[in-house]
Amino acid sequence: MSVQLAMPKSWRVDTKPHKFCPGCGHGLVLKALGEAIDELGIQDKAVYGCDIGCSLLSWDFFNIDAIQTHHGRTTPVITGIKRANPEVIGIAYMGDGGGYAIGSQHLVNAAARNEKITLILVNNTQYGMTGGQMAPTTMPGQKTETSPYGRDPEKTGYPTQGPEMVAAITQEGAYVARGTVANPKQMKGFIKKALENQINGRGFSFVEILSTCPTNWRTNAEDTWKFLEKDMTKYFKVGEIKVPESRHEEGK
Amino acid sequence: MSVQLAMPKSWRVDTKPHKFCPGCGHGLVLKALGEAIDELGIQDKAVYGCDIGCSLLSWDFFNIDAIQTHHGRTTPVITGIKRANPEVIGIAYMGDGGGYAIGSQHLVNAAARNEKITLILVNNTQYGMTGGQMAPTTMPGQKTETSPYGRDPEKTGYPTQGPEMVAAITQEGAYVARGTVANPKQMKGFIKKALENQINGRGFSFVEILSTCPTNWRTNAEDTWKFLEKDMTKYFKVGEIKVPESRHEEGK
Amino acid sequence: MPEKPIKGDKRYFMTGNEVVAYAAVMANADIMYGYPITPQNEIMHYWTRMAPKYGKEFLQTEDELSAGFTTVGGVLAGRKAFTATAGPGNTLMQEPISMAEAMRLPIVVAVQQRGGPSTATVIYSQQEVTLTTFGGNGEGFRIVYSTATHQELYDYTIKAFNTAWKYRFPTFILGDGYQAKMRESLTMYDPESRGIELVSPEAYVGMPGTPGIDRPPGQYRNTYNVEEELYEVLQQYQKEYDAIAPEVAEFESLGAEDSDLVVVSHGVVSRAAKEAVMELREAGVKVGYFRPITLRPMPEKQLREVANKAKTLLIAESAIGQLARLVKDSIYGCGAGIIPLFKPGAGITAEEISAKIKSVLG
Amino acid sequence: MPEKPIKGDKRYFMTGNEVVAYAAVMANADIMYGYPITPQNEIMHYWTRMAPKYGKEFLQTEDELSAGFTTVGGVLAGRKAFTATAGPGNTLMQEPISMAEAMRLPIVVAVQQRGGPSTATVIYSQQEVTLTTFGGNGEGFRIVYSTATHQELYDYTIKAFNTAWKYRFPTFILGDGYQAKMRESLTMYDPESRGIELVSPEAYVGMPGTPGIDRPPGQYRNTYNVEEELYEVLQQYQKEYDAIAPEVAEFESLGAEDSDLVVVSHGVVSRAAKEAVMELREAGVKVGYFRPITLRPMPEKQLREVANKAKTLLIAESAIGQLARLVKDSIYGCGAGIIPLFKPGAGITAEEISAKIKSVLG
Amino acid sequence: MTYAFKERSFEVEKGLWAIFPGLCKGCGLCIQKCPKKCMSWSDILGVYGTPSVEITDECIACGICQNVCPDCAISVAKKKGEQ
Amino acid sequence: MTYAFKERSFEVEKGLWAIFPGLCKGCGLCIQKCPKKCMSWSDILGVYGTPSVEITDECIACGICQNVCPDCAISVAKKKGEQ
Amino acid sequence: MAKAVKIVLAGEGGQGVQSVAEIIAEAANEEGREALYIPNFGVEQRGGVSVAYLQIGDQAIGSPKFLTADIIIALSDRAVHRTRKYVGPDTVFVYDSGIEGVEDAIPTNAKKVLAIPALQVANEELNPRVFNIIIMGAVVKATAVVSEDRAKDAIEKKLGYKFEKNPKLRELNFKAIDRGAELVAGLL
Amino acid sequence: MAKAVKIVLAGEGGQGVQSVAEIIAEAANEEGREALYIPNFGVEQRGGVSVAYLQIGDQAIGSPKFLTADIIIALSDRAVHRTRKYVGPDTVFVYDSGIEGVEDAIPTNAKKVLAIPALQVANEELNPRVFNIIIMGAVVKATAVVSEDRAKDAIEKKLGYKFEKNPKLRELNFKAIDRGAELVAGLL
Ligand SMILES: Cc1ncc(C[n+]2csc(CCOP(=O)(O)OP(=O)(O)O)c2C)c(N)n1
Ligand SMILES: Cc1ncc(C[n+]2csc(CCOP(=O)(O)OP(=O)(O)O)c2C)c(N)n1
Ligand code: SF4
Ligand code: SF4
Ligand code: SF4
Ligand code: SF4
Ligand code: SF4
Ligand code: SF4
Ligand SMILES: [Mg+2]
Ligand SMILES: [Mg+2]
Repeated sequence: MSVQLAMPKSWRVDTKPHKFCPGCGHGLVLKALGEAIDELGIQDKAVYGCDIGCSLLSWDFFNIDAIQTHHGRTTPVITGIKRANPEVIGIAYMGDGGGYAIGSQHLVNAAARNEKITLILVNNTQYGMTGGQMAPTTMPGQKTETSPYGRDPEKTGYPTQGPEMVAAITQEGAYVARGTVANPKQMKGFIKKALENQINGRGFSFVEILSTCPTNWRTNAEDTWKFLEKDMTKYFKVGEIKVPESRHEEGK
Repeated sequence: MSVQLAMPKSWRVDTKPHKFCPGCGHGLVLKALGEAIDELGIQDKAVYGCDIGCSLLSWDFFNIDAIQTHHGRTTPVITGIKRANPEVIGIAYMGDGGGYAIGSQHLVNAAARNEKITLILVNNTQYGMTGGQMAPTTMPGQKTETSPYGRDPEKTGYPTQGPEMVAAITQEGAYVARGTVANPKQMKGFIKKALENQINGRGFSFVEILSTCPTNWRTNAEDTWKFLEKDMTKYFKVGEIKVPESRHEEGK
Repeated sequence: MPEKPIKGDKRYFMTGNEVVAYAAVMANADIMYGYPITPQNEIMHYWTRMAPKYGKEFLQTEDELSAGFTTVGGVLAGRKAFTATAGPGNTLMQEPISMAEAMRLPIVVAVQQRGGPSTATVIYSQQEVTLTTFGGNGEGFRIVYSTATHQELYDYTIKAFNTAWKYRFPTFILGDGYQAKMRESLTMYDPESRGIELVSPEAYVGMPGTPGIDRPPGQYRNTYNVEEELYEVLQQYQKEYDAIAPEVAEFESLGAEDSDLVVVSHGVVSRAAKEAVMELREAGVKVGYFRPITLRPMPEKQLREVANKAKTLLIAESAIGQLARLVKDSIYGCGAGIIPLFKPGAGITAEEISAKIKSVLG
Repeated sequence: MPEKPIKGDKRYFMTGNEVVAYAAVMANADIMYGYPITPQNEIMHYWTRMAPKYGKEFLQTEDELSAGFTTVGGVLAGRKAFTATAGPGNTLMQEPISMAEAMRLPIVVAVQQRGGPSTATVIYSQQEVTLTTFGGNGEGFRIVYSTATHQELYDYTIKAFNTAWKYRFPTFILGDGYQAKMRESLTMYDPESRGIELVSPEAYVGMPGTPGIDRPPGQYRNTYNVEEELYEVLQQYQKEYDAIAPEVAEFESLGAEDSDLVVVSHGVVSRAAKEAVMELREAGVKVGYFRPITLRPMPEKQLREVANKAKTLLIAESAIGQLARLVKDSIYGCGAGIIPLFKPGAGITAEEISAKIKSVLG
Repeated sequence: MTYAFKERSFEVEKGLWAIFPGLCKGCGLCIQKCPKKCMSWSDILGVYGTPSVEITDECIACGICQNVCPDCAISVAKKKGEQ
Repeated sequence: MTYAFKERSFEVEKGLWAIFPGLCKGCGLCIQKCPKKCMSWSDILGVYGTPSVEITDECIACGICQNVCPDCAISVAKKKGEQ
Repeated sequence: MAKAVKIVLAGEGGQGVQSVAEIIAEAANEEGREALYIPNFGVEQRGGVSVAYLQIGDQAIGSPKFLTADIIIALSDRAVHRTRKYVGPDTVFVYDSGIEGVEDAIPTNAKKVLAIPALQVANEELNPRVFNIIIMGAVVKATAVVSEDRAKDAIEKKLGYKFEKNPKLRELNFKAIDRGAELVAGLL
Repeated sequence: MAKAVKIVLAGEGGQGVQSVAEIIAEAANEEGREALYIPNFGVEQRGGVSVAYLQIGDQAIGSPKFLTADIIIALSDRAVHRTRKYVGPDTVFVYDSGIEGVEDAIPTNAKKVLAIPALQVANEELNPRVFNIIIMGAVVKATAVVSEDRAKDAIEKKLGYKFEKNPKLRELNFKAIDRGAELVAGLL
């Protein structure tokens, strides 16, 4: 009996250790994604796009064709690829800033058009790459570089409910879920379903993942888990929000 | 007994007849808005912003300070004004293209931040100003200049459910409704509530109005009403979707 | 293989936007991504009408950022992808174009210039020259064809796809609202029947085989960690750009060798310039005409020759010196003096150029 | 009235981003709108830290388009509003800036240049010169101060608000990632204690009284129906811009009157140029130094004087000829030859400039 | 003053009805919505040179036409006691 | 090959546990999640020069630490029959 | 080099000046001549004056717009105001005699000013719908850019499918061409 | 014109080179000298080498970065590789003698190459936490850009609040400065 590296087959070993910080949730999300790709056997068909944000650090992460795009623009790049070559499995990977702030027009319109792509959005409640500014997902009272006295919901609102918003504009065929790196197995399940939904040609698939950023949260391991599991879940409900079988109820 | 011009007091008579086409619903929306402003007595405090789109034709429509902005950018301009001078009543007026396509990041983020402004969005199911291209709101099967064989929901999705989306990301304090120029009284009521919500400092207020574009629909009066009242309401449900008293249910 | 709309050579009378749509089909473009803006809309209108018949795809995006980035995606997928825009749309398009510029992606963009700055007019101008040649936070590693006639719109739209895929620089057809909306005659043809070989696109992603097993993965980035890395890449681009520039640069010239005064103009204004110059030459006045067809790269060598012989260059453009800056950059050190005829956002007629020439010549 | 962070003159040692934040507070800026991007982030960080204490407002927007357009809104409301950006953010910012340019709105923008094109590097460059001076679909009716030291970052940030509100052109402080992130000393002061009067802003909308009753409504547009309307407006802008240009233009020069070779550079590169020139002059080599502080408008008259006397201008910049194009545009027809020292996206040291000068002088 | 619009008024049993041809663009939206079907095209041309509208005595001064006119070209005043 | 990571393996009753210090960034996430609290910092340094982790015999080879390691620095193999 | 004939046609939205210009341009093109037709288009055009610029000649046409027209046809009061600026000493300025209140706006620097009763002829003799075809006849006659027969061919090409169903329509349109031509024939 | 002293400090993320550079720069500034300190910063920096560029002189400093340093301190193997390029014939290259496997990377064109056992001294004599203060002492001694006393003042300013609670810490830090200085004193 011997021990092997427990890395997804689709990871590029020669670019590991990866470039994320110690304890960064991006690594966990990409592990789940890698496993999902392995299990679905789509390493040859997948095309991976990463955003600007810490996700850019993953441009050479997988043994998969990949493109590092602009901040917020991974959705249109992957959409463009998928429209031009429907054979590929398009995966757009981004942060909460990229998806809910600068790229939100792409997110909501790709969702409304039911683009047959899979979006994975990492919610770490702030802008990691630029050093920890407020994001649409920042928690009330949370201190960031641009909310140094804590986010005041009176002045800047409550954390964006991304999957709920996406669910409200997608029609049948869409898959929408929120996972967390605290539950790797469930997270992998959601990601896998989101990919399967694309493979089956059903429609837009969106998974938000609650993730960690010890660097900008300035937390040790204990507090990292605590913030993720206790604080974030107060505002962000983990689970499936829309599955392809369900119909779009609102507004019809 | 004599007859007076039945124009809202806040309209600028010297710029009438206005520049909208014969039968254009913009005129009806702006009549309702004018009446609401009159009734609330806020002509001195209102600041009106119009988008690029046919709404731009209203830049000198009212006896109200006004700014004609860029396509999709009326939301941030009015947000900027309101943030800098909270005394004003900021009104952002735009089309479905401006609000749901190119300006959708501003719409959803202003909504999420609960900006204390009032947005009125005219849904005429296409891009009026540029000559009738497909919009996010174009109906399935509807022929436009860029969907010459009819919009195919398989390829480009179903009409965007704007108010439903906005409702999904706003928290308490927001007001969200959908009116129609076919029901001027109700429409005025919605607009008035949306303005009152701002006056009361509650939060983001959003009213979508189903409107007519005989020019690009290429309809006569009869068919104009029919398309508005029969076809559009199949996809767009008229009514109040969120009122300030209600709480945000989803995702909490 | 779906058939093509144009078989033999045939004369047509149509709008410039229609011409661009036909030319794109004939260049074997696969997919157009776009967002409406006047005066380019009809390119999309005609393309969407033709698309099903000729096996083409179309996607209307939510804005020009998306139109540009989906076009980038189309190119990455190995398809001939293009978009069209104007004015404020062109301003926004610079973000995706800067990505294409950084990564040498052969996107093709048709620009129909309108009045600026800001929304200004939907009509006409030549005010998007700086934007199209050097827009974004980069160094303008692009190729820009400024057309003057419908014939050229057709010829250069076809050429643009070849240039883009051959050299892998973003390539532009720079027209304007006049060209977009006016009707005039041109001859359309099947480029292959004229021996014009259409360069085949190649995929950057989604190639056959499993990455890491059958082949290395196709992985691309536009971000560098240290200055030196970027500096090296840009030096390489500059070298390659400079090397192809003489081969890519095009111009039109008329009596410029032997004239004291040469009118320099581009695009639709050059029609007026040509008319004025030809008329005056017929009347025995020695004036010349020079027109860069590529604004990026400029036909530097030829322009310098002209500027070394002529006493005066009269630069006529529907902008405030955007062409003039490119010209001065090219001919710095030459002897010719420069006289401007700048009408930002407004057309220039042969009569005006003629009058200006006469006033200069005294 | 909340108190101010700086009372008398005092020496500080801090980063450039911190300096800009302080200067904006001292210039009586009311509100900052912004979107994070390296290397300008700390301007926002310091501003948000100081804001509650000094009665200032801040809004983090969803992107740079929104940051620019909310800034436009802030100015329309009659507040001193500003934003800061860099790189791809600056590319996006051109859309709102083009609206401000079209409507003469005195927005103030701090740009900390980073490597380009595209995302490139977050570090440093001078590659946003064309973008900042002439970006968008317009004619560059803007004022751009290119700073070289922390002292200047402070002085010109304060000045920018005055210039903007006095002349009503969008005004820029053009720094770079080095200036943003490095620490050096400077003296901060209360501008009013030095007799610098701070121009008061005025509201465009939301003034007292009821429009149509007590006063005409304040109504503004940037769209024109016919070419002639636009042409007229732009001619007027051009006239006004040309008229104020000599008053606004600034430069720094050293031994440029009597030298055969003059180094022309701007921003942080000019520190290296100055060091090199001073050293060589001490060693008896006759070289000069000229530095435009305003890149828009250029100090044309002074630069022409230099270029008429000097044999050679050595243009050094961390970009491929972006400054050089502005220089050639200004001095076309002058006798000086031009030698480039272009390092796109990379720093230039005194040693390099010195070596280049020596190689040119032979 | 460019905004002194000339009115054509009609007195009917229930009230006063007026059209301002200088504002009427001839869209016909009003005609479609009149519950009494008492509106028709007029020989008097509107602002765009298209026919404006007029009414017959059947009008009940309900004001619907006024409400749906996007150009405020119609004014209806109910007689007292008709509310 | 840069990617031949050296392992440190520990055999425990229920299986084999291994750490690859060349991948471990010392974040400590694993330590927090170990249900047996049997993990601790090691003297062997990880890739960033910070301590890597190791275990005691109490480890039950449950694999949780492997699952929560963002860097795939831990591999756990349950012995046969332990599933 | 024979200069192209420069024509400006202007009217209200519904008056069909753009189709007149387009049909003439196409007729000229069919004859192998060079034609360039450009409409005005603008943002606030809804309800604005519609202007067509047309040039026809034997060599490639220069600038799409021009400072001075050879002939201008203005069909409404606003059209008269809008097109005055294209008048030069060689310009023939034609307007509909039914336009009221434009006395002061009629250019005084034109070579010739013609008031033609096209609207009246349309309404009284023919049919309001062929008003623009009468105008077309007048333009064709006044400029000779294409022969009247070619003009009729062009109409046939454009509306043939309608004529087939209703041959009276053909007659009406051709009549309109002829009457339009007559209206100016006497005056030139 | 006396040239500024140019210093490059490089190490791994946690080694504190940026704070060393910043404290020295501030100390020099307090002495009324001109100092310019710029950190490296980059996108892929997470886990990358941290480099500090520091210049101190008596006149305004020129370019923030430079081609050749007067002194380089490299604290890890990657730091040695990263900083080699700043070596010139007048450069003193200092590295920690505990770094393994860099024999081939040590520059051969430097004026002087010094291997100092800073890490060892920290771990064995003092405390691993003052490793960077030892380095600071070495830099101050080797460059004389500020006096050792000023350096101590600067540390006092920065960490005084901690020293008050625990005066032993002050002693430890000052000791580290002295030991750092000693490490190079013998070698220069
Ligand atoms: C147009 C543009 N604006 C701003 C930036 C700067 N920027 C880079 S990453 C980033 C935020 C990233 O945050 P997020 O998307 O949440 O990803 P994370 O790093 O947190 O994973 C920003 C604002 C940019 N690169 N481009
Ligand atoms: C950046 C930019 N892109 C495109 C346009 C062109 N444009 C002007 S209006 C418009 C669409 C307007 O449609 P909508 O917002 O629905 O308003 P409507 O005219 O239908 O009332 C477009 C695409 C523009 N002005 N600016
Ligand atoms: S900054 Fe935060 S999100 Fe980015 S790599 Fe580090 S831990 Fe992860
Ligand atoms: S085009 Fe449509 S929306 Fe625009 S003014 Fe005309 S009718 Fe109204
Ligand atoms: S008032 Fe009522 S009844 Fe009278 S015309 Fe109008 S809609 Fe008809
Ligand atoms: S609705 Fe108004 S504009 Fe339309 S026809 Fe009736 S009166 Fe005229
Ligand atoms: S396998 Fe389970 S018990 Fe063993 S160390 Fe890991 S988490 Fe702890
Ligand atoms: S979770 Fe992984 S990287 Fe973090 S300490 Fe444990 S083994 Fe090391
Ligand atoms: Mg984030
Ligand atoms: Mg619309």
